[in-house]
Amino acid sequence: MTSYIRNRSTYVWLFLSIITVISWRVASTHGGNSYRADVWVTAVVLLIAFIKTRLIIRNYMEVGSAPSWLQLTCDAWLLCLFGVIGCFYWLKF
Amino acid sequence: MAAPVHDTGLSVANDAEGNSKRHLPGDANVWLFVIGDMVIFSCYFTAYLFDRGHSHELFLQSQQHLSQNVGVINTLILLTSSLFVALSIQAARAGDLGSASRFLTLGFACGVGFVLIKSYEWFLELSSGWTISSNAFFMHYYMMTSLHFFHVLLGLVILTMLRRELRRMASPRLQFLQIGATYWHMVDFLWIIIFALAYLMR
Amino acid sequence: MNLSDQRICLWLVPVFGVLLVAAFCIAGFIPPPAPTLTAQEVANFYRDHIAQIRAGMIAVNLCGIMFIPFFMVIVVQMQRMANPSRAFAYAYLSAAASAGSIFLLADLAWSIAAFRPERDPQLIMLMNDLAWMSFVSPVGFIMAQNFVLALGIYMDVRQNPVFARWVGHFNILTALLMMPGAFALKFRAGPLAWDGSLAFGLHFGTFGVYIAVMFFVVRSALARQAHEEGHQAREQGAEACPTC
Amino acid sequence: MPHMLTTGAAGSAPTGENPRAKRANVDELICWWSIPIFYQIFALVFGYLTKIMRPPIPGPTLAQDGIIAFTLGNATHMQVGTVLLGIFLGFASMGTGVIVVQMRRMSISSVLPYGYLACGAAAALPGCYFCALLFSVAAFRPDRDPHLIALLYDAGFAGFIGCLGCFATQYVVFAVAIFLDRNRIFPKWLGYMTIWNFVTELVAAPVWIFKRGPYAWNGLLSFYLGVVIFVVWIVCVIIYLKKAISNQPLGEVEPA
Repeated sequence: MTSYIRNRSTYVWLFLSIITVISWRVASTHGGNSYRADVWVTAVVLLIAFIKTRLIIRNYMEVGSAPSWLQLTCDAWLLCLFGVIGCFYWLKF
Repeated sequence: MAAPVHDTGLSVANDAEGNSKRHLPGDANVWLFVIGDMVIFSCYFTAYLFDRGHSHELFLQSQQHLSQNVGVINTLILLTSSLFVALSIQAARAGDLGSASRFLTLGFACGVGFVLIKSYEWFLELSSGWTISSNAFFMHYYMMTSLHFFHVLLGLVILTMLRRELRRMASPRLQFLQIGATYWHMVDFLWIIIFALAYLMR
Repeated sequence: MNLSDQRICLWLVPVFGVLLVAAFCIAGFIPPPAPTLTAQEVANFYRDHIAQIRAGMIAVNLCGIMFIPFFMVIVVQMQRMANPSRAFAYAYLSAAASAGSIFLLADLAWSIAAFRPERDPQLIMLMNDLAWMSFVSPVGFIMAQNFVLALGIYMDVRQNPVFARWVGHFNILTALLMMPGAFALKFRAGPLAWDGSLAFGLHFGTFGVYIAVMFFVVRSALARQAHEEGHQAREQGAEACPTC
Repeated sequence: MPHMLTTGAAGSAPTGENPRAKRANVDELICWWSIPIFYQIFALVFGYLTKIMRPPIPGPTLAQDGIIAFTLGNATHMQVGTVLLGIFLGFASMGTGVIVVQMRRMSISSVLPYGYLACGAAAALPGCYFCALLFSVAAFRPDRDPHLIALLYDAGFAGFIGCLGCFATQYVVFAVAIFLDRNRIFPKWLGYMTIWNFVTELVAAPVWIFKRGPYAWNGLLSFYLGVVIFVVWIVCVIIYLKKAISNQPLGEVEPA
């Protein structure tokens, strides 16, 4: 069982966990009164979410080795979703 | 949209031998479902962002009442669960059904942990008076998280079925395992997006 | 196969049919209170007949759905037909169950109106409207039942059909005669209002005749089934005996 | 046990007295045709005549005079629509009938087909007819107390969009049947699409809570998204039901 753990999936998990903690630290409230609109925090958080989602799709869901139509569809969806999220976030100003 | 799905749906049954380099994980049917579900969730996310744009301050104020610490713990738990399920598929592919089943059990346990923590988090929020009709933010928050919660519960049922397949069947169908794993990873990354949108973004 | 279950369900019809008609008469609903009454008149009607209406509606609630077992006998007979599939039988079952639920809605609305006759007359009239409309106008379910039964009869290719072909014609005819009931939603007076000669008289008169005729039709179908199966049992018995 | 079905040609018909017709499944085809026809009438009634489902849908925050205008300004159409629905709603059961026949051909027991049948029968009143009936009751007497008309308006809309249980259960039953079936009566992806439908029913659940926004009864997510997915789903069901009927061997005897 342990032989499977030294594996690409585990390194991906390690990376995902680290950037999860990073996004949490970036967005966390030191002292509790810093809940203001912050474009940079949002940008970092959304970028990390994008990276994480794409890593899961490419590695865990094995889209990286899937036919190209599936790769294109997933990437198109990701770009559309995060594009729309970004647009809605910035356009409201 | 349906045409490629229909043709490729049954032709990838022999990926256990690994003779095709570019294989479709699971089958085309589950991918139609996953992509459709992704699009449906995108609608919820877009609606959330749209309302957020109209009452930004309210959303920022309300976000303070969520616990980021609980959120990050749940994210890590689901990530770990995804890892175990991915490892389980790799073990099953290598023919090591015992390890595959054990990894699946660990993944299942993490899923149960998510359910418990999420329920506890809801309990805390509800008992401090934040309900689904408190304001627009909590409406979106409860709707998104409860729909995701339903997906997690469905995923736990599916993981149970996968484990049964590994334990009971003489030659488990790898394709069936992959279908379940694909669904579970989707549940994982949908939570990651919810975590970013509801807990973290400003 | 023992046919006692079907016979019991069949004989529920005359018993509860008579009780149902009696219950409506007791409640004072034949003829119905006119849709042209004012709210105060409707409230007065309920106040003056309160005991009868309550008793009648309790009886209707208990007796009305007793027709469902009879419809299920027809479903079983439809499954005996040599149709390509059982689609019509399932459709008949579904339509009959829906019709039962809508019938109960009407009964509940009458009973609610009669629960507190001292309530605001507007509210009593609202419940009275809801009851009569849901009683008279959803004719589509019994129509659908009759149509699929007729289609099943026409497509039955057995040598000894379960039902004679005229039963099919009769079902289509009665379905069309009951159709005017649907218009009771639209008209407050005249033959198509809920107390009118077409929407009420023709509709429920046809329904009564239909149930009575179908009672005898189903009874003779059961007799034929008993005869056929007795015949088969004897044949099988004759085949089985020499071997044992 | 993938081969539960027998064909009449195998000599299983009892004593030759009851030969299943050796011709096209005419009854199933008639029932199949009833589905598109019923949904045409449904669209006519709810989309055009009663205007209950015609965008933009009036919402829960509509003012009193708006409610009066919606229910009474459109009274004749509303009543004609409900009359049509009263006549034709029963024929929706024919569609249920043929779907149940096809589900009975699957390599599963009768539990799920009968569940589908019962849910369909239960749904007719609360999920469809009740709404139109309430609006017709409102339209019946223009001189009724406006508060009561508002009550009927709320009950009509919220009941129509918010009556989920029958449909959600029906979708689950249908999806599970497709997933378990090994006779491949319907394609697997149709089962997954049915799960989407189930999810949209869940999304429509909070119409009982929200008066405005995307989850109100006229909301983008609870109504429009659900309608779009339902339309896609029903078109696929109609197409693949036809294929299933065509693929059915003639003279196949349904298990008892």
